[in-house]
Amino acid sequence: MAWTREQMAERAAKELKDGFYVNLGIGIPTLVSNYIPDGMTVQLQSENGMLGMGPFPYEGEEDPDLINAGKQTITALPTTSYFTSADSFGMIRGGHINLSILGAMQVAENGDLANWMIPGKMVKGMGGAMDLVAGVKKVVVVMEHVAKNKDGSESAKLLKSCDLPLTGTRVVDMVITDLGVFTIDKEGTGGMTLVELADGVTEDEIKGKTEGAYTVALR
Amino acid sequence: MAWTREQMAERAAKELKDGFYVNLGIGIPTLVSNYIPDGMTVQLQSENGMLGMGPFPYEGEEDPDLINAGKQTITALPTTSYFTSADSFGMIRGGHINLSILGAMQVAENGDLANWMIPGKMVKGMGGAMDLVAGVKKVVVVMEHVAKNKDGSESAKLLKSCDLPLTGTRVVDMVITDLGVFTIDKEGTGGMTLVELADGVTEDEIKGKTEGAYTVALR
Amino acid sequence: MKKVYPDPKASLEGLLRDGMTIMAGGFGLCGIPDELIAAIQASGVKDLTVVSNNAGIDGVGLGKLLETRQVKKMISSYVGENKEFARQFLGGELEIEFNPQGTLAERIRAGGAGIPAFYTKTGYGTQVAEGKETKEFDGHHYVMERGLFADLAIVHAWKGDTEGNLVYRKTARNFNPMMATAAAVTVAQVEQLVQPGELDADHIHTPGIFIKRIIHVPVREKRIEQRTVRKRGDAAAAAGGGTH
Amino acid sequence: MKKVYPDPKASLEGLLRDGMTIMAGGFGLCGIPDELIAAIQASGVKDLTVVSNNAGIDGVGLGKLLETRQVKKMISSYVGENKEFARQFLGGELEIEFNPQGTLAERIRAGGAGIPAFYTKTGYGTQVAEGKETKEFDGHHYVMERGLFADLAIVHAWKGDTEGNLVYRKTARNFNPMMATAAAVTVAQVEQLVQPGELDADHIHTPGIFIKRIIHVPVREKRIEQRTVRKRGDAAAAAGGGTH
Repeated sequence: MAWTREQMAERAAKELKDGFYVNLGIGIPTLVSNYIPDGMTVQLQSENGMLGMGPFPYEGEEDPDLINAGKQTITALPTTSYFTSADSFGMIRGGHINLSILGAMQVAENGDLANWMIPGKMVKGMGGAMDLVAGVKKVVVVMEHVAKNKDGSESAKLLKSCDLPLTGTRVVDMVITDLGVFTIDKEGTGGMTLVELADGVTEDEIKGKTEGAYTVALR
Repeated sequence: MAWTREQMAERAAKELKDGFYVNLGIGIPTLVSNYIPDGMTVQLQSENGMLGMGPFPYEGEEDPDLINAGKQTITALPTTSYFTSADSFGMIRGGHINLSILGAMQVAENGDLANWMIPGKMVKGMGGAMDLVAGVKKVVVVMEHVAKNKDGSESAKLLKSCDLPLTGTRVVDMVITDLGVFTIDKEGTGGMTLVELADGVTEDEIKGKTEGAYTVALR
Repeated sequence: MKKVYPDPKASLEGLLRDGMTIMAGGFGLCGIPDELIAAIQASGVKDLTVVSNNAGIDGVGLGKLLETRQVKKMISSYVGENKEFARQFLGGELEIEFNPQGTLAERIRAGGAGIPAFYTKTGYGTQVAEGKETKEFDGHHYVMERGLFADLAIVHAWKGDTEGNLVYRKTARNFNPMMATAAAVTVAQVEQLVQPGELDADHIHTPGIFIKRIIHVPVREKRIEQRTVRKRGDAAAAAGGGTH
Repeated sequence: MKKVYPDPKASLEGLLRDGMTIMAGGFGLCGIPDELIAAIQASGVKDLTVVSNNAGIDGVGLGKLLETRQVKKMISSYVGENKEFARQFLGGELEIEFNPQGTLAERIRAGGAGIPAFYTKTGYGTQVAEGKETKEFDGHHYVMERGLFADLAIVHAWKGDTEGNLVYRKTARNFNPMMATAAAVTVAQVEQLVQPGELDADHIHTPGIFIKRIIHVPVREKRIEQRTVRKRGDAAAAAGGGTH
């Protein structure tokens, strides 16, 4: 038993607040927009130069001039505004975005994040990830608790320190995995704390699959 | 005999070229726009956020939202664009303006310029002058050759070195006074050169009224 | 999240405190948030540091806050048009930090864009560079200038929607868009308040994310500082210049 | 001063030379100056350093220049969509300098605005900061990044007038406006070429001063990289995100 991708997205959506401006990464984070509570206003930012992202277009209504940062066709809303990439990252780096939800390969107990390259593999680039984690007020990582290796073994992703090249140092505030939720005191000395267990998951299971140190304060 | 204000402006206008983007300071420089040759296209920039300045409005057609950097009511042209002060000075500092024509209190033989404050007097501020002289490709000063003091005496304004606080160091390319025209090799070691005499002005008269060193190469 | 407030006083509720730093948009009297300035005056808040290109004229714009001595320090590029300003400054009652206009604009943009410092040629070798770090790049000398960030920014726009998206008009844009990005809270006054969707998304100057509160101000006569005109039939008429 | 040229080839006449640096606007295939890229390909100019957020896809956009091996080095933030790119890169035929997307955008803006360097938090403590100066401001650590300036910039806009004033459409704006400011010469291709006065002066994104040459490109089918749609009647449909 553990959370599904949809349940992880639903859990991440609980970090949204009314009036928030939010940037969602590719994959599970994208699904978070399906769980915005009714009556709550959240504007989604797309770092290629748009605030107020709407849903995917109906078939036949795709506009090549209207894409998101994943290069997918999307739509606008009445609240939408467009701007340059420089202004978009000014918004991001300047701390104006309330929340960034993104995926990760590794997270360290101090909030270090690795999610852009694996040495020896073809490197595609960091895109906007380094700016987002450096600039956005609150950074939430949504990822599988462990990595499945080709030989069937598992590797911890919540580590003492990342061994992959970093995307940012001391940048992650919260990690939501299929097994539970951790907070990280990224600017202080409080370290990592396990605060929630997914349905049917035990503290022991998490203990066995987590390399980084953490305290437990379930709420 | 010497040049009038209008003749100084007319002389300064000879520095214009077709397609130039130009910033004009207050006073005599403003008059330069009256001498743009027919058939030559010159766009005037106003550093408060406008490119393509038109003439003053007809009486009764003044628009409080449309002023120049001297805070005077002006008009727009079909080519006009508006932008922020940051973008305006990006344009200036980035070297995109071809020519700046402005007044001065003192100019030194190496191109140093003083035109923003007199110690002991009320200081109003430098406005955009420091950015203009630092950023614009070619800087032309238009000024009286000497300053008239209250006691009737005269003080040189073309000096070995400025004693007033500087607006910029090694920034002036050309000085047009009522007595003649000087060029300054601001980035090299060529110093200041007298290249033109105003109507009826002699080299001797200029020699007596100029403190800075210069060579003579009339053309 | 309701961003629309009924009037200037309500829109500043809870935001003002003595000693704070306020950015105020406008160039001369063009595009100044005059109604919000009046509300700040009425609040009595004092010891303010005010970032604004100019200081208004006597009794108009920031001149209002000078009259009541609510300003401790100005960060400006040009303050020539204000007798009360001159009196307080010469009397040592008012502190002023002069910034070159482009440096001021860029410092504000940097503050809003998460850039703590940048280098500029402007002011190198002058009083402006005194006490600042300098650095050589490719054989040229530059001064390091810091980003500016305020507790509160007040801006004036032509149109705004209830989401806070703003559009400015002509040269009334000036410092307003950068200031909107460079404060913990930005309050906007707009001449026309419209519904989302009424502004063209390609032509919004300030995205709503930067605006926390917005008020509609009634249309009133805007002040002109230097009324310059030409007579009908004038062939040539100089376009004015200036460096203020 | 005539800025309008009859076609892409004519608009690049005299501007191309081996080893030069070219900035190319666009994000993915959105807002790319594809006709100008095709003309650069046809010119045969080689050993190019190309600054562009992405590298196109095989045979489209900058993919064209990769096919013909005219590119020596890319400065980009993400290059994931191009097999030929991967082949040349893994074979050591192509050099790549990865910049975080926001750092890339800001470096270009800085280059155009006369700012030789600035500080950003982005990338501090990562590979991106290696070999770069760092500095502490108010207890936080920042990396110094340099402005970028190219020999030539090519941009795509929706509308342009004969003075060179440009207006972009939706997310096709992206890197185009900054690049237009950050090169010795900028050439723009526009979908609609209009006369001065037809564009609203308050809503011009790129003032004509930045554009030296302009061409009208015929309307053609624009390519879509990731066609994502919802079926009519779908209640909830995720808005896509991403960090490329």
